[in-house]
Amino acid sequence: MNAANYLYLSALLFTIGAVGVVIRRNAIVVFMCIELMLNAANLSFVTFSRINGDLNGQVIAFFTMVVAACEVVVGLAIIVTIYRSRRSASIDDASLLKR
Amino acid sequence: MIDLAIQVGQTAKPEATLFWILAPLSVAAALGMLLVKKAVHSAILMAFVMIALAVFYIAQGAPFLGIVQIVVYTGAVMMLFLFILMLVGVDSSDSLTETIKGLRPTAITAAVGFGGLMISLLGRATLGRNAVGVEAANAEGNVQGIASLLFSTYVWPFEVVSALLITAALGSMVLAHHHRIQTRPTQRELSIQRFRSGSLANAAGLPAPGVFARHNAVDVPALLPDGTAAAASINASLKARGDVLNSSAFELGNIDTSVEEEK
Amino acid sequence: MNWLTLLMVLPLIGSAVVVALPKGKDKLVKQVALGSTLIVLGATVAMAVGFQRDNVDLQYVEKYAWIPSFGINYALGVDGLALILILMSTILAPVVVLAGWNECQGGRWSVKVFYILILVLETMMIGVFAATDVFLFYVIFEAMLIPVYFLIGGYGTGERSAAAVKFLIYSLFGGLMMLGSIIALYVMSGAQGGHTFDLAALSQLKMSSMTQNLLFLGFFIAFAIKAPLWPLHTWLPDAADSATPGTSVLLLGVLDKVGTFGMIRYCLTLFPDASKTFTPAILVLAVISIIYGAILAIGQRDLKRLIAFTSISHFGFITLGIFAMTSQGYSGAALYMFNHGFSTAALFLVGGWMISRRGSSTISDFGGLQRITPVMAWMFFLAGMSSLALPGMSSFVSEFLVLVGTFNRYPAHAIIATFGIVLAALYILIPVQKALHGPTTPGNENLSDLNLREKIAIAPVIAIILALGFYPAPLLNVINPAATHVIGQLGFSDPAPTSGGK
Amino acid sequence: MMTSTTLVYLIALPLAGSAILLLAGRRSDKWGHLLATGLSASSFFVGLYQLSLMLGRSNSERPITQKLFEWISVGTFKIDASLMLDQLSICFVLLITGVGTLIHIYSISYMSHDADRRRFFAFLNLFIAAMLLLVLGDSYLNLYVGWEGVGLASYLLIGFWNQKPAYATASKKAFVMNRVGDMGLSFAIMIAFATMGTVSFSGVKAAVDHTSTAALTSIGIMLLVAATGKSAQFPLQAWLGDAMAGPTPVSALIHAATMVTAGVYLITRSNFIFDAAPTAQLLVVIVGAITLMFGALIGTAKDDIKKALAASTMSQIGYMILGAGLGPVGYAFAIMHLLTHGFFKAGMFLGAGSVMHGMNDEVNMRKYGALRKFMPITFATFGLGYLAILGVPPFAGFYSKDMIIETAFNSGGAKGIILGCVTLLGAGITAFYMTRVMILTFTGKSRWDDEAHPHESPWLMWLPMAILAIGSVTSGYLLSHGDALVNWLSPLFENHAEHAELLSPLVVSGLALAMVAIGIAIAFIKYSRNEVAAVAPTDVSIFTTIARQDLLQDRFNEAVFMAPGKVLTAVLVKTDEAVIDGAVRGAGRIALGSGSALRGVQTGFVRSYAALILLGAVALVAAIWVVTQ
Repeated sequence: MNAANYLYLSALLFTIGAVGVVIRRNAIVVFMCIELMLNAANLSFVTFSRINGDLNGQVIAFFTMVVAACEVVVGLAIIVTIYRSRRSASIDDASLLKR
Repeated sequence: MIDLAIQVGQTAKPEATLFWILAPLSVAAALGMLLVKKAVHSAILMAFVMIALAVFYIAQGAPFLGIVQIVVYTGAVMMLFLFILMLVGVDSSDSLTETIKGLRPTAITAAVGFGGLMISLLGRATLGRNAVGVEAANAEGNVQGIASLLFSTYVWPFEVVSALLITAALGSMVLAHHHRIQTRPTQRELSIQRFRSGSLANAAGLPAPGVFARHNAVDVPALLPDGTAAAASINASLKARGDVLNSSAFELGNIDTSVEEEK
Repeated sequence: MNWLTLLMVLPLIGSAVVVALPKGKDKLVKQVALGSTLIVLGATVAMAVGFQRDNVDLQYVEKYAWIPSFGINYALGVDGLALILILMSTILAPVVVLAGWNECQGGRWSVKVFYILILVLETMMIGVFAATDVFLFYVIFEAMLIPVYFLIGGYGTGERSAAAVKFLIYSLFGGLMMLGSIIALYVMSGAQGGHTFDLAALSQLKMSSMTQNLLFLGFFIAFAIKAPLWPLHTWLPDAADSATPGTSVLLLGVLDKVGTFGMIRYCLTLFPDASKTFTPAILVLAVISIIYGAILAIGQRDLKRLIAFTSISHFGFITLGIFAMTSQGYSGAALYMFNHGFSTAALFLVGGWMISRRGSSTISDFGGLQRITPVMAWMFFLAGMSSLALPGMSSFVSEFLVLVGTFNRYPAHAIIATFGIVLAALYILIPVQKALHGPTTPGNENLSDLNLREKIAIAPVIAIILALGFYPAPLLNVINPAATHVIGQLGFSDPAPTSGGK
Repeated sequence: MMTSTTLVYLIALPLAGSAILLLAGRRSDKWGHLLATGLSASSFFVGLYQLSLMLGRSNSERPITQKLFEWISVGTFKIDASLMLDQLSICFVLLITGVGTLIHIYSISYMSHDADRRRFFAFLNLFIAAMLLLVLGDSYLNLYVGWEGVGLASYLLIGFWNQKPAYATASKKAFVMNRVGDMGLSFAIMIAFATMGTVSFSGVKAAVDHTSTAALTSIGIMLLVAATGKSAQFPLQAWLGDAMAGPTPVSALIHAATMVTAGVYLITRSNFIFDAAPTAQLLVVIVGAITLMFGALIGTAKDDIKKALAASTMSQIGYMILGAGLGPVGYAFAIMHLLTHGFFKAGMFLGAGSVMHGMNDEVNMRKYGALRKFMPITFATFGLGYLAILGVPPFAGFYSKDMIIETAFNSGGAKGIILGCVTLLGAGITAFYMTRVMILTFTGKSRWDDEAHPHESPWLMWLPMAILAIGSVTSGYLLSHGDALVNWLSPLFENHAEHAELLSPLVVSGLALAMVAIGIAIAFIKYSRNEVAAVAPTDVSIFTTIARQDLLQDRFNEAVFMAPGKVLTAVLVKTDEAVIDGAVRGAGRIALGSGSALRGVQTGFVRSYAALILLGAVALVAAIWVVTQ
């Protein structure tokens, strides 16, 4: 079984995640899409680890997970805060950073 | 089950079977995430993708990561997502029509380009044609192998990441903490305020939500003496979420009173 | 004893004292500032007394590792040129503080901030002339912009913000060019015996002529903007127009000298071959600056802008002298830098007093001042005479040396430049006639003459101008050895008399 | 050369006076004029003392020097602040301090009603000091300091009443035109240093033999340019008429007797250069000839008494320049004419000042007339000056001017004949316009306004006039008796070969007197026999109109220099704003414009930012794709 297939899968999932970030408006879904991208990257790391025959890739993937967990915690807190003031979870409503 | 998965992963054929079944499914689930209207459904599909990835990890000789994926991601992180979803409204569904002009075609074109280029690049690469495999690295067990790396080469990043975790936890607490600008009014103050306000209508407190024989819940407004619905009797956040039932079915005029007339 | 560091630290101590003073004690702030600048002046004079005139090496050298991993040192040292420029800066600082006693009023920030900026600027003025580490020089060169930016933008008049931004962007642009060259020098030094920013070491680098030309341009453009040389001059009139007179004095008198000083210290020393390659072009620019600045000065209606354009003309003379590559030209240019500081200071200070009394800087608003305010009018007249290089004024010696030195090697340039002296008569006498002569114009009747503080401030400036006009030897003796040395290092010697080809 | 320690006092005394008066301010109002006069006189006595010392020494030991300090020394360019007094400078020293002191005395009374009299005396002292430096400097650069110094003093004094805009403009004009001449002197110094390596008189004199004629010619021409500026010679003559804006004593001292003759001094001093550069010498002669006719013609048409005298000064200096251009034979005669002219012209200017003093500062001669009876002393002194300038024997001008005419005739060939005729014609015209001045001012009927009360001036004013008149009568005889001045100056000049004599002195005198007689006769016919109009007639010939406008010199300068200069200035100011600063502002505007254009991308929607990031990633991957191709 060609390990490169996992890499193709990873690329596909990453792309889908990226599209999701762009086209979905619900902040939580956007967040999940980001998680999907991170997971896709993790899959690549694990696959590279296998291709190269050492565990460094797995360790990096592990770190990625930890950082992703941190990110989720903070990100969701932000979403809750925004929701509290705007009564909306749509990221288009938080568009103050414009010209 | 883990052993089984490892065994399946070590032989090429079963792994291929596993891959060709799970990979299309996970791609489909990922695409589904984009297309379904309700965020809850997205979350379920996401969970599926994550579990599929966990299986792939295990299949590729990373059982520790696979377990962590299931426990941390699917277990904790996805639960957090669902929890927040409950908070902001489980039932709310998104409109999938695009409001920013030209964004969707741009995104899809870019994505197709990106994916195409990536796959083309990967195809060009010589990587993975003959994978070494992690069997040697996992000789003393996968967990031990990762641990020895974590606590030697990566000990400094490891410590930094731990600091990051704590900071993130603190940060989310700070963010979620609602800062009070004034002191909380006491019962006495609230009551004084009620009596001194313009009308005495609310002096006794806001009306309670409707209590009816056929429906007894906080999402139905009470009826006023003239038979109309009392808007003030519904909690503001329910109103904001749109979870208010129509009370017209319980209005006086709509109730059969013929029995009384007979008396 | 680390004289140079001491000189740089003293104003900082002064500014620290100013910071510590309680609010509302504006007068005390001014007194402390004046006192600190006077102490610095005293220390500078004490240092200058010990200077060995005939020694062409750097003196009062200090060197401490600053960022060892990049080979950056805190290295200071002065030669004759740097010494007189430091002396000029430290003389001008108390003059500016005293002359501009009230000019910080109407600023955006408090009096304290004004004097802190002035004192910090003084530290940098000393440092920029004393630095012998290219990186240190660059840092101070750029850092000097900050106090000046705030002095113009915070305490100026008119469109001060726009002028300050224009000044800043122009200077930063030049600084960026120089930074590119400095990094390139650093990288090359790594390949030739260790990374360093030391000026002496960098001047030994071997490089191709193409590289040398490009790096030279990086430095030269930065200095030509500072100096300012045509056509990179347009920031100066705006800045001078908006800045307070005191700031203008420091800006034109000291900061702009960094440009011409840098041409000598860095362009000539680091890139001798490229300097020779570009000399014809630079001489043309210098001559254009002389004539162009003079003609534009004649055409100005605003007193401050007029003075700014006269300076452009004068900087043309300085550049001409530097690149004439004769000892007369070099000494003349060096002396010119010193003299120009004082003659411009006199013009700006007296002009500033006239403007603040009249409430207008348009020349035609004045008139008949000689009858109303004779002392002020006389001071303006003397400053003007110094600016047009009347013999007996110090600027004559320097201007004539530049012309003689240039003529020896480049007669055509010198001849065109000499026409500048006729134009100088026009650009000084026209404002003199409009402002000082003629009948008193309405609005001027009640102007008051200079008070004692202003007289005390201007007196040393005029005294220096006159004294050096008759006896420039003290300065020339300091400059001359360095002049011969620098010219000799470039492989030049003064042309011998030609006998006209006989 | 012998050294001296007292030369510096010549300059230091008046300079100190000027400094004290200017610095003391109003405190010295009461005694300032006395101090200034005293210092000027003491400088004169120092000069006399030096003369007595000089007379006691043999010819070769007469020049003395005093080194004060090393002024400028860079490389081989070494200039000492040092003074030199020789036979030539002593003449000037005595003229400057002598006439200067007389004019100080005159001014005490003349300026007594002026609130700023102290300042006037300070400037006069400054002028004396600068002029002495000019004639005492031992190098061209030292001379240059005095040269510009007298320019400054002249500027300050012409503009003494600068509250009148026209006077202020006149002073500015004088300074700027002088600066054009100064530029010539700068060039001469630069060329001298570049070719000879020295700029001191003795050094240059020694180096002349080793220097090419081309270099010497260019130095000579540049010195001539300097002389034309300072001495109001063609083509830089236009400032002198306007310089009459200054108080009359100034006109007498600076613009008649001393400063304007500095050009003659310069050329005479540089005799070694001009002797070796015939082309430059020829140009000197031409300039002198043109100017002497130019000034004379202007003089015929002026109604302003001071401007008529100024035109005369220009013309007489033309004679001197011409004389100096005639080479070794002419130098001494030029100096002699300079000295006699110093007496009679200063006397006449003071006379004019006296007339103005009595006539409420009226300067228009058409409003004078018959003043002879009211101002007998003025008339007498002015008349003696008049006879002297005409060259009537035995008055001073006869000796000096006839010498120049004779030398011109004898300079050889066609050049000699042309120059001789020009000088003769000039003498005739001089006679005409000076007679005109005399007639209009002192004889005929009175034409003055009612409020004028002509009266003789106080003794402080007429005493200097009288002394100068005595000088106008006697100086010519004294200086030429036994060739006194020629012999006195001869060690300075190259010995010359005698030209063949074209006309004998007697013939020349006869011719000159005949021309003078004709000039006087025409003037009498024109002005004495006819009634003179109190207002200048306007229906005059085109020549008179042009002469009244100073032969269009101002119009020429206006059209050729000032108007194009103004246009150039205006255009450059606009260009600087529009093009150079415009380019800078344009660069700024491009940055601003592109910024605000790109600002459109910043919609505030996170998703569009994400899309941009995605596009960026695509670009990056595409770049990798291309690179790894």
